[in-house]
Amino acid sequence: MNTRSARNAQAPRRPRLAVWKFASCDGCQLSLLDCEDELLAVAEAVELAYFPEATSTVLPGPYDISLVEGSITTPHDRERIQQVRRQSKRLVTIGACATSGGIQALRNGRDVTEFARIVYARPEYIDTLATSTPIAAHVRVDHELRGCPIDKGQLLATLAALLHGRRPPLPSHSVCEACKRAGHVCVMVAHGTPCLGPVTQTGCGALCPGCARGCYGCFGPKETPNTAALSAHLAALGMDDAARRRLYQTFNAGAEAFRKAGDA
Amino acid sequence: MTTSRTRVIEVDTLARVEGEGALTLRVRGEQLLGVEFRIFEPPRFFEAFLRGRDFREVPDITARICGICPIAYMMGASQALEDVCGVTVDGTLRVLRRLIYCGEWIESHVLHMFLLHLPDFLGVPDAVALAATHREAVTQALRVKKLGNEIMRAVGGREIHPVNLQLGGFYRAPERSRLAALLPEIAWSEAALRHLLDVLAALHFPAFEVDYEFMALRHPDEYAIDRGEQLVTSTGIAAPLSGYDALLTENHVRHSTALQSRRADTGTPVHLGPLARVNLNRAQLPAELQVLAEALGLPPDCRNPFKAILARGIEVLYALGEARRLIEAYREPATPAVTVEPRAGTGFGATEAPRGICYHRYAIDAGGQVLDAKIVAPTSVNQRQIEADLYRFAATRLALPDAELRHDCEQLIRNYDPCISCSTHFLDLRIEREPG
Amino acid sequence: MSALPLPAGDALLWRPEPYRIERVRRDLADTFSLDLVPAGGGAPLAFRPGQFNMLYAFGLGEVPISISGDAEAGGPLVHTIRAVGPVTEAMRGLRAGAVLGVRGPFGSHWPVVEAEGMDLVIIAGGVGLAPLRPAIYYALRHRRRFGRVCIFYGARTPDDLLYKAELKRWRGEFDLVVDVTVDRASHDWAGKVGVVTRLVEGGGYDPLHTVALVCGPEVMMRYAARALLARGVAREGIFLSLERNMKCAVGLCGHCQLGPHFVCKDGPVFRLDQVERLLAVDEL
Amino acid sequence: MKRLTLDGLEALFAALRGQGFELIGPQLRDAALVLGPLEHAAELPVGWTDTAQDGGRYRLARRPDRAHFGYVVGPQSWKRYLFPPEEVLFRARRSGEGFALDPAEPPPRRAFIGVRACDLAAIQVQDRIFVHDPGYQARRAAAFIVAVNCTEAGGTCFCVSQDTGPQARGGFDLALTELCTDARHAFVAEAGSAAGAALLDALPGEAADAADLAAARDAIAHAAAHMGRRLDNAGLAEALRARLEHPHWQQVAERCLSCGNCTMVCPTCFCANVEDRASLDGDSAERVRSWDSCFNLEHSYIVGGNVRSSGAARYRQWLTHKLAHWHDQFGVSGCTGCGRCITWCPVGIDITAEAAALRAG
Ligand SMILES: Cc1cc2nc3c(=O)[nH]c(=O)nc-3n(C[C@H](O)[C@H](O)[C@H](O)COP(=O)(O)OP(=O)(O)OC[C@H]3O[C@@H](n4cnc5c(N)ncnc54)[C@H](O)[C@@H]3O)c2cc1C
Ligand code: SF4
Ligand code: SF4
Ligand code: SF4
Repeated sequence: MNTRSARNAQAPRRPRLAVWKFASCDGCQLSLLDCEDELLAVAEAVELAYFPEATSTVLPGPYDISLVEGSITTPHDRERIQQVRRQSKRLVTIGACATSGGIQALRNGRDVTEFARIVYARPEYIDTLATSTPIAAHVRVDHELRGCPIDKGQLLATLAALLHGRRPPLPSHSVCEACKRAGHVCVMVAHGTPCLGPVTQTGCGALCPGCARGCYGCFGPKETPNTAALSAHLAALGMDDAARRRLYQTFNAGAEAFRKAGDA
Repeated sequence: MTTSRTRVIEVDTLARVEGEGALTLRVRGEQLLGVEFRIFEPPRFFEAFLRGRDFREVPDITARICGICPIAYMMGASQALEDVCGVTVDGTLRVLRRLIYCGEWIESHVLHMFLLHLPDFLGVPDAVALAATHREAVTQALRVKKLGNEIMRAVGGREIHPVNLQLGGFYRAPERSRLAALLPEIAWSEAALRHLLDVLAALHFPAFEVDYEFMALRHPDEYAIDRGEQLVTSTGIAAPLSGYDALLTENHVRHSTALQSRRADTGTPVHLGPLARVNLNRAQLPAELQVLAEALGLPPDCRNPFKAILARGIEVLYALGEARRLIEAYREPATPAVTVEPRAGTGFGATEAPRGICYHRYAIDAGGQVLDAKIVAPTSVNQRQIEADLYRFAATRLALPDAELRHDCEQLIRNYDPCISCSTHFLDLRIEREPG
Repeated sequence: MSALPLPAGDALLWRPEPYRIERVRRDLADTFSLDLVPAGGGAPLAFRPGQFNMLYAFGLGEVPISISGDAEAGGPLVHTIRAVGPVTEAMRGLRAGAVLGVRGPFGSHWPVVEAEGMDLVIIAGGVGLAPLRPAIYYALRHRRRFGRVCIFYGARTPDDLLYKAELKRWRGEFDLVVDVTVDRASHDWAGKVGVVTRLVEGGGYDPLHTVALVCGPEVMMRYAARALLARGVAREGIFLSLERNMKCAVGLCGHCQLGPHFVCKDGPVFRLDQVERLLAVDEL
Repeated sequence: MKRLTLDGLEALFAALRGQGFELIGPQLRDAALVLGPLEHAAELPVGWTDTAQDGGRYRLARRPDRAHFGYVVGPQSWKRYLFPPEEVLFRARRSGEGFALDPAEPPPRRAFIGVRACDLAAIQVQDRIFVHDPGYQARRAAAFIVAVNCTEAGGTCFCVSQDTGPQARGGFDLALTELCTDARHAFVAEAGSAAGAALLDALPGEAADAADLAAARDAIAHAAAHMGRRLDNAGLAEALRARLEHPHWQQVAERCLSCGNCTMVCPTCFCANVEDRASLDGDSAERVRSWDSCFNLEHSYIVGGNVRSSGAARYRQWLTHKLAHWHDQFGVSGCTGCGRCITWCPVGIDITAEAAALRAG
């Protein structure tokens, strides 16, 4: 307690950072704790006002920056995100769950009526919604960090940008460009391996092609993704409809462009 | 429910655990009426949507069960599916698997020991506050943690949800030079950790012992991490992996969204994790670490759950040494993976996640489509043990003011490093299994 | 090893020079002017009306901003900036004494010297008056070298009119036509309401001997050009200042291309016939 | 002209290393030929070829011989080294109210081994673009260029149409033509600069004789005669300028992924993003330039909207820039006929085919 008030005294007007969790695996907020070299500097630059995974300190809002992990899957969470928004000056969603509903959005394809009927037959589970939806489907979001999980470089750059009033550097073009900048050999052209890179948003550092495998789309759709053209090419590479559906519909199954491309 | 004489102590959101949980103690006078350790992690239905997926996709999907220990889920799933297909990954590829698992142990254990658990012992809210008084220790711990992540990145491509793992091995075998470059940092970390362990040994551990039934994986030749051949318990049980379901059953309690496991026959809880491993597989630790454990205050058959932090420390030291040995032995393999052809059947896989046994069972058809999946996270096994511990522990300290009692109970829960985000499966699993 | 010789000064191509803010003027709620002088002393760089600088807010970013002061006064560099995004927002927060980086001046200029002997029609929309002000200063300074000089200025509302005091002063000049209009009037607005392109019909200039300088939103410029042409002003006498994304200002980043042109170095000021066809093509 | 043996080639490598150059050349990685540091001639893709290139398809194959340069171009060009994918333009620190820039760092001295005629032409194109760019010019001045004349052509090559190859015509320090037959394995070497001549003088080897020169000529002619693609440039620029609103742009847009691969692999494309970054405490900052692409929505961002939001507009920008507006801007075509954009387009969109379709339409 002493240390905390000492911290407050020395820099009373540090921006307050809050980290919120909804349905997720915790990996994205762990990314912040994975910034081993910068963690203490971050903790000096901001006041960790609410971050249960890391601290038992709870300071009241409003919060200058809220990082929101996870998707909305329960009625309770649907209410809670409204409160979070009300208390947050800047709300930044982190990760595929928060930005597109995450892998748990695979439930969304089910027959909702059937699903609901079963849910109501089991009152103890009435707490679960039939869909997993992104945060932006519920409240206004200021910035989105994509990825399953997010890239910690993007996280740090975004925090630094928000602290200093810079535009967060979150480009929306393809993974291919990062792949080429990194000097990887295109797995699709050189090996005939299916790759979602051309329709997936950059940010990961083209990790999959770097390991000689095709991109599996964990950063979600890029701006204006031409999935129809890619799907035609995937078919030419020998991929059947079911495999294509699964390829698009895994980590960002709830992202409109990928959902449609899978269902097409 | 609350009468004037009933105290209700609530911890709405448990801090410094991965995922979301809560705790309720109901106390009347000097009498403990009830303990509820709740997990309200929203259900995510992994086992349901794994059905119909291609078996090759399973490791990447199960990784997403938990961002804290994705390797455990990827590796358990891989081994279970390889088991179905009659493939064993050996030689250099096995070396890489064990190596990346060591990375996960180092990262996860150090995170828990120094960033999440140590603050409890020292009465501060978090590692940042800790850094105000123990800056050196915190920075050193962060550096060791970083090494764990670097090992995972070097082998897996990234630390959280690595992209380079697949059935049969890897997509690309790391270059030897890249791994060898980690050796100096491993040496530094081993030395640093020994000092840090001294700090931990000097902590005050509440006098509290429980007659646990410990359970761990056992491998005939080594301290089980990424693989084991038997499930063993401190009561003398030794069963094959396929015997898991007969050994432990799960049931759903109203107050938690995670299933709780207990012994199928007796209904009693088991204790998984570092303390269980160090107790059960102690003989497979290098002699020097056995001596060190004793010296630190971790005698054989230690039953004080608060000393799990010491067991983690010993395991990190072990994982560092193991990583060093594995890297020194590493030669780039001819191919990064062995071929795994699908065949119909059921397979079992289990690994020692940082928090304890993580069990997988899959049935697939001849085309490789997943028919059924069962995944048991260590936290859902420990959950019942945690409640039992709380019951006993809290009962002895009811005289304490609420704040202190709450703190002590939270600390007790954190002994288990509960990773709630991974408590994957839920009673309404069957709902998802309905054709939709 | 057959590299071309590096022209003198190129070593500084990317490196901003520190300039100190000598004075800040709050022009409008979201618009302000900065007077800049070299932080290390010496004279501010020379420029020609219509040129722009890249202004750098330390660590935040760099944005193209036209020079809005008098090219011949030899005083500080004046920039008039509307806060629309992070960098310009940050600049709005700066006070006198703060330091900005400056690279420039860049780009083509208004043909004020070439226009001598002609009637001069200046058409501005919104903050587009800023890049035109140096041209106005030139015309005022050398008033006798021009025929009729008309300033047509439009803004969304009376509150969005830039340089109000100066406008008033210019309007007082007997040999200047200053005509101002707003899209939406407030209750105390006694002036004209309507789009600025309508003003082109008045002013009494001789279309056959007129040079028109136009700056404002791209649609407004297209309409203004059409109106000028309709009045009989020659294509070769109409000049527009364009805006495109710019990351370098020296033709290296590729962002500002409009067909064959780099707006940063071939523009921003173009003669209508250079760009007319290109501007008519959607999304070029 | 000198005839070098394999030992002579190795001696060339050694001599360049001895002069302090880092050698960069083609090598095998992940089933493709990429550029990277190398020390010895044996690290070249000896006995490999990559001429089987087509739209969206690249496959390596074994050659029957031990040719050291028996391939064409892989995904990477020398642009990587002269105009790198990411480059710090300056570093700065806050000082008082203002800031101070750190001095620029000297460029690395590199020898480029195996520069093909099309890529040599591309370097000359970028020389015109970056004529005032200090970083580029410094790296360019520090580079030693060993060109290699093509004796075979790839499936997507069309340097003959672009009049850039297959023979290197100037702009190199040394140029090699590999002669690899059952009878002999030699390299005909020609100096293109004083530095190249001095180096060549010091290498072991005999003067090339008439037979050598004839064999080299024939081998290059063989490549010229086997171009995988062609592009008819006559009147093309005018035709494109007149077809800015042609329906074919939309037709391409239906296939184009706007993934930007074509612009990344193109040795002349120069679009760049410039980004200012700063440390968490805001006390130090840097400006970073990185490869950008006209296929990106953000490329044409201005306050109020993106100028080119449709895929059709973006493809049109690229193609008309390459083949028409480049002439207006730099006096040359933006395309040297290397074929990379065809091969490395994931869906195989072919600049020669699209240009032909537009001209015909
Ligand atoms: C020649 C010229 C002269 C100008 N003169 C003036 C003037 O005198 N006064 C004035 O007020 N304005 C002027 N402008 C406009 C001014 O440059 C912009 O308003 C300014 O760049 C906005 O910067 P910002 O950071 O505040 O806003 P932002 O909109 O955030 O722009 C910041 C920078 O980032 C880039 N950027 C922003 N968002 C994106 C994105 N989504 N994708 C890619 N890049 C992005 C922009 O290109 C810009 O360089 C002029 C523009 C030009 C081209
Ligand atoms: S490997 Fe994938 S991401 Fe990389 S260039 Fe090819 S298609 Fe794009
Ligand atoms: S446009 Fe295509 S063929 Fe032409 S130089 Fe660029 S990459 Fe090579
Ligand atoms: S032409 Fe091909 S490489 Fe270029 S952006 Fe379109 S799809 Fe990508």
